[in-house]
Amino acid sequence: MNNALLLLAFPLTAVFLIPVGTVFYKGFGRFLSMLSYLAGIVYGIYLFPSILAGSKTVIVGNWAPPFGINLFISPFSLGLVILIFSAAFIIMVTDLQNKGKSGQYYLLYTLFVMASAGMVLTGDIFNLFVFLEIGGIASFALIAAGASPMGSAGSLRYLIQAQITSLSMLAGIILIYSASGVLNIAVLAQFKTFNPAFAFLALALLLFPFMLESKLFPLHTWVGGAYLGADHPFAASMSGIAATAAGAVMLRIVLTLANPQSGFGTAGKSIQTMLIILGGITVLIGEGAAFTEKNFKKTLGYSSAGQMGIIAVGIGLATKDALAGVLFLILNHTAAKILLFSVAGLFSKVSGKEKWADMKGIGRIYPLPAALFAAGAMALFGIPMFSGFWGKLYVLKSAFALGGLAYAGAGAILLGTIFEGIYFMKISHTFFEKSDISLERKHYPFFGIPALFLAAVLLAPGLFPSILGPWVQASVKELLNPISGYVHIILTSGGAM
Amino acid sequence: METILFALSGLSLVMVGIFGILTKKNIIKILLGLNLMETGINLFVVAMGFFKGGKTPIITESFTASTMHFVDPLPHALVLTSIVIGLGTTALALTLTLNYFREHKHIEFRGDNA
Amino acid sequence: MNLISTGILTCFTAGLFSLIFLQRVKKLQWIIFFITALFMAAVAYRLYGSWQLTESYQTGIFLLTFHNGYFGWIFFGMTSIVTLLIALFSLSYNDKKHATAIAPLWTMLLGANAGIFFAADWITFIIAWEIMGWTSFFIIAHGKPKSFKAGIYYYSLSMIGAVTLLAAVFILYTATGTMNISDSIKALSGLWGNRDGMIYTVVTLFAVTFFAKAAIGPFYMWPAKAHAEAPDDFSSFLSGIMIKYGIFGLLITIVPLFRMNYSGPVVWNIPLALYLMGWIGALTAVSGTLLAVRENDMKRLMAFSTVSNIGFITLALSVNTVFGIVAAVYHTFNHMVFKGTIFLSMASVKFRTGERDMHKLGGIGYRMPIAFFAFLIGIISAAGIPPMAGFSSKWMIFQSLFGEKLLFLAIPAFLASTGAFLYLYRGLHSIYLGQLSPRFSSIKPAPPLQSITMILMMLSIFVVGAFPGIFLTPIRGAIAAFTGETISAGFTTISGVTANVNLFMVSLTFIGSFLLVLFLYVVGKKRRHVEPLDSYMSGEYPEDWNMIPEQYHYAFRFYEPFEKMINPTLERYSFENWFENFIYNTKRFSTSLGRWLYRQQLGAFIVITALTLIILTGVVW
Amino acid sequence: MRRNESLIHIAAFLLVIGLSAVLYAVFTDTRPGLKALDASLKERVSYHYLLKTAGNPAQPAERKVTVGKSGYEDGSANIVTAIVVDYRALDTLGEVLVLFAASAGVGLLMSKRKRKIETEASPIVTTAVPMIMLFAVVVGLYIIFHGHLSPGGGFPGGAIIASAYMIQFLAFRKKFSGNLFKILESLAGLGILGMGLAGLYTEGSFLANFLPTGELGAVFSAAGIMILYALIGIKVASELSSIIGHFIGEK
Repeated sequence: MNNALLLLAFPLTAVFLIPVGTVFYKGFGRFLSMLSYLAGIVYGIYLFPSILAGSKTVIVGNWAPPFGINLFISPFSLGLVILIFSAAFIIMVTDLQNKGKSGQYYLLYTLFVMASAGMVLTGDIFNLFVFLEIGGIASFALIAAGASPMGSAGSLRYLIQAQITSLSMLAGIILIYSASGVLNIAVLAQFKTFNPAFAFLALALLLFPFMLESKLFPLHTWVGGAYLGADHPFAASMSGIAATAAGAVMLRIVLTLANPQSGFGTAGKSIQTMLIILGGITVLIGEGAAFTEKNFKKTLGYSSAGQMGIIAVGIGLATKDALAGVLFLILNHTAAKILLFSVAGLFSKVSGKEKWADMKGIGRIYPLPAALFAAGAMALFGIPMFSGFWGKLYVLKSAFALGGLAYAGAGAILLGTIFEGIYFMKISHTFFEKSDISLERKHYPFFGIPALFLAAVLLAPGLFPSILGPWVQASVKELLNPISGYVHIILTSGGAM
Repeated sequence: METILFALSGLSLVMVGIFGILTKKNIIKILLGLNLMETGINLFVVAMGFFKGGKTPIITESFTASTMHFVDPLPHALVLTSIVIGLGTTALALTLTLNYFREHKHIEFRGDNA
Repeated sequence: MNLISTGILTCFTAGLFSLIFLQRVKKLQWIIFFITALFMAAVAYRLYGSWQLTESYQTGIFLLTFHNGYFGWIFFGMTSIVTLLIALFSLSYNDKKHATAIAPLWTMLLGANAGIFFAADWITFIIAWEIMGWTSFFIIAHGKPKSFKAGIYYYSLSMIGAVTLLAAVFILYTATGTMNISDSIKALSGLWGNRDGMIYTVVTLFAVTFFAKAAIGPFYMWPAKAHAEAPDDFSSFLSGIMIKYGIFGLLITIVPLFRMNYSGPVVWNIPLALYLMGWIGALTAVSGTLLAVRENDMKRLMAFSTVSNIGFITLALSVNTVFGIVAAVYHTFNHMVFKGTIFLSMASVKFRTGERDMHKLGGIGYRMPIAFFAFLIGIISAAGIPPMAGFSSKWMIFQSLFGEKLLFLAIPAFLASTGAFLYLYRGLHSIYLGQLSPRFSSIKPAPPLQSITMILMMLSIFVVGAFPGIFLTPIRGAIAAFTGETISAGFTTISGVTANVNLFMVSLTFIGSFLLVLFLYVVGKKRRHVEPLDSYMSGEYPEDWNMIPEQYHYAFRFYEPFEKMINPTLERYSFENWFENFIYNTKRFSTSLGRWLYRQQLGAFIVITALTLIILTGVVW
Repeated sequence: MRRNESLIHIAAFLLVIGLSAVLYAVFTDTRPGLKALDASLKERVSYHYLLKTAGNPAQPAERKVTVGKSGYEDGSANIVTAIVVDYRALDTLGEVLVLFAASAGVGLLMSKRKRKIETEASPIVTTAVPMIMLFAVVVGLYIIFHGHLSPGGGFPGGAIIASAYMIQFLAFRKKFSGNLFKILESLAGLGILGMGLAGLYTEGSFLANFLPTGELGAVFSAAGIMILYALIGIKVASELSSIIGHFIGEK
């Protein structure tokens, strides 16, 4: 039985078993959820070589694409699903030192991870909406469950905004359905021409919640409250997992539907231009906000917004180089943010402080975490030897080659990089500053190994970008030729696999 | 014509909901607005599946392909999902409001955070 | 044999190794640093002659290439030697009391140093440049709050420079289709007359990068902060070597660009843009001098002196003749040596006294003679007095200016050159001469390793001053390889435009007059030693008025009237203030932007507005 | 912060008007191309659902079943149910998960709350409630098990059963232990997942229909729909009950 739906079935089994299991043993939730991520990773890696040879579609309920729901397993989606599961697993490992979370926390967290993976895999817009909502509800609860007393306010803010956007997505879905009669992305991609204004409206409504989740410019106002409320592991997940999934969905929708060759026609081009503009503004606003922010989690959250801005610019450029850069950046951002949040979590745990400015000299007591923080920060703002550098370089190369509006996007990225560099260096140095801080040095064995692993993940593609080569090339090829790849496979292979 | 009327009534409910969300500061009222908006969207979804004179999409003995004149059943199925999602969200939002009340001793959103 | 990449990798590996494993044995870190510096010098030696050596590595889309060009090599060779000497100095400077944790990062910085000079394509150059940026930031900041402020200022400029470099490179790449440095500049010069706007954009962006690194024009402030607050031994490296990366960058980009196919507007036979650059250089030289004059902190004073010298070099570059370029490169190397010497000497003083303010010092020369002589030789060279090296290069710069009849540019240059006497001599006298403060009456001379380094440095200044051919011959070769033309110069003579000078003869003359003065000094009347507080006070005891020796030091508020005159202007036009205001306003902007909207109704307002606007865009698009 | 109420009202009003105006502009755009409502029923996928001819467009004959015969189709008379539980069953699984997440979230956030209720219910209530409860449970079960024939199904039926639990509380103040609902929820969820995996195992596709479909319109027809809806009913009832229980608070 070689069915990629098991990728979703593993976490689902865990989800349903956790409430039963926690009745008997309290730590069951953590154990089982980690086990399910691990199973997902192993199964994903097991599938990967065959998928690299040829993408496959998975049909749910034995109904072929326009009628039923299908999942699409390609190098791109499978790679990102493996990334999501690995991110979840590593976050759980770094969180092992915190005891006393209830089974429901892990249940919700696993649902959140499952929903993110589902968003990447699914090929149906309504199914996308359902996964979005599962992830959304799980994250509202998880944000509020964080230790901060501001949690419920931040979570409410996020809830209201997310619900408005997802309701508009529902409206967009039904508009598309009432105009075309199908809900499947692959069928829509080769549909007859839509009215331009209508096509723009539908696409924009469809992308709206993902713009919110990837914190694009006007929709980034929830970031502060939500990140403040969430505990560190979940803040890392919002930044690493949810943003990755949102980026993947945007890539899929923009390159398959909002592309001038599809039935959405010129509206697709306008959506891409809009993404460049909004992405550029997001870089500036996000990095500017992070620059002024003193709270550690909020700083990292706003920096995440800035990174997603760069990714949005890359998606909007929609060239070979830009997409390669985007893939590099997604990987880099996920790994780096998990690293940074885990260091932030460790430091605020040992020092009891929330602001990075209050953590002076902590790096002299904990040199390894502080050094790793510096490494992760440098990876984020694109210092050579880290994968973020190549990502930014590719996006910039493509932007300068395109010219026109892309210059503005490139300018915004460069300007944002300045801010990013300055505040990250500030934070990194604050840790090493001489101060009279006196803390007892404790050992956190579950911090070091995953953190070093993440640093290696950041460093390896930076030093040898070619190790990501096959995956990046296959993904870019798949994304850039939706009709001959994605659509063709889904509509012809039927129930294969 | 009926379809447009239904769609318009749904959309007007959405607008009322949006107005409520925008002008109220009591969180319960904002959530009411959100629910109104959601109901409006649901109505809109159902309206998009309406065909004049269409019957309930339940197959009976007299069913043949040539006499088939049903309303579109798919939006109904979607709305079912959407309603459940709305229920879940509302339950969670009310819980959050309760927690908010416990933290702030009021349920008005005063914009003094984040 | 992949000598260049081996060298660079060695630096990074050694740096990382000592960063990770040798945290607790600081001494060993410094030894590793010294060995790496030695290794890099050996690499420089081995690379001599193999001018066609090219090493390339395929990484994804871009090819990383190193090329051992004669021009890059000579910079690398010079920096390697000076680095080796500084490393020798650091070895003894970083004892238990003065140890800083910068050695691993400095080791890595050596790799970036080689990378910058040997990069054959822009990606390699950018990589090396950025690594240089962050390693030097951590070194300058080195964990002290005050240094950190300077460091972050430095790093901000560095980031601006890195970013403009990226932009320039990609515009260049888009226009020319090649990432190779010399090819792309050559191809860009082919576009003169067609796409002038684009070329000027590239030139501006490059100018920002390299001006920021070399502290030219509006970026004059960072050396004063960074040189002053950096670790003392690193200040020497910073002022001697790192600031020259900007000059190197100008030399490989803007200078050749205006020498090939240029057809735009010309002022006094100089392309307009270069003429503007000349004025920027001249003003930098003058303002560096003026700012140095009013400093009381010895490291800041010398930092401004560096700014002034860099202004000179820029001036020479802008002349756009081969003679000017040779003069600029020659002065670059001279400055590398003499400013290195001066900073090492001051580091020695600080090593023993722990003081940086000049009015707290005085008479140190009686206790630390070698440091005194090193400083003396250094400032003689810096002031451009024969027989030291600085004279010949300054002379060449003036010659190049006269050669193109650029009298208006020569006037500020003269002003700055003369002004140099004011602050250099003041530094010498305040620190080393005058009355020895009782606090320092029992300090020891510089440790042997430090003394040896300083002696070696002094010797090189002296030898180059007398035999400029030692420097000039390779420089001429490099320029010939670089521009295809060269100038005539002998081993001891320089041929200027208006005259030829035999520097050996000049040196002999000056040594003769020095001996004469020495003779008069020795046979003259015995001098009486006066205590600092031994002064005329109308019968009062200074101690009763809480006066301390420092306040009687004449460096104390020495140029106060001058400062009163110049300060308001400086405050009004300070780039530093502008920069701080910029940061402040950015903060305000990003926090207050749309605050009203943010606060209403859990952000629903902004979401709905965004929705409306996005749909509206779709309608009107 | 002092707020300017009327300003907010005006701004909100303008915003709503603006939104309506741009929507109007979009829908009245006259450029060529498909717009909302342009697809007639025959152009929609649901037409195939109604005809029970959904399947692979490449091999339509293979999937086509005549009404009332067993085969590939599920044989559900209620097409909405067929869509919810069969054609788009993954959505329904997701829907169940949404409710599951909401119930877990409410449990997670409210776990520390305690409330005491001292007042007794009046005799009228205590007498009437058992009858209403019985009625509600029966109606709920009916709705669940007739989901494939008439409007209804697991969600409304489950909700009605949960309401029985709620009115029980009004009269008797009884609370079941939280674990009961948890275990019920999980078992039902596992059952749904098991049904899906059984489809994967027998038919090679997750949530595929693997049981005989029976006669169209018969009570025992429509293959797995009844089982799935029964599981969903249990799950929804226990989830809603647990949400209600959490809102009522610990005693």
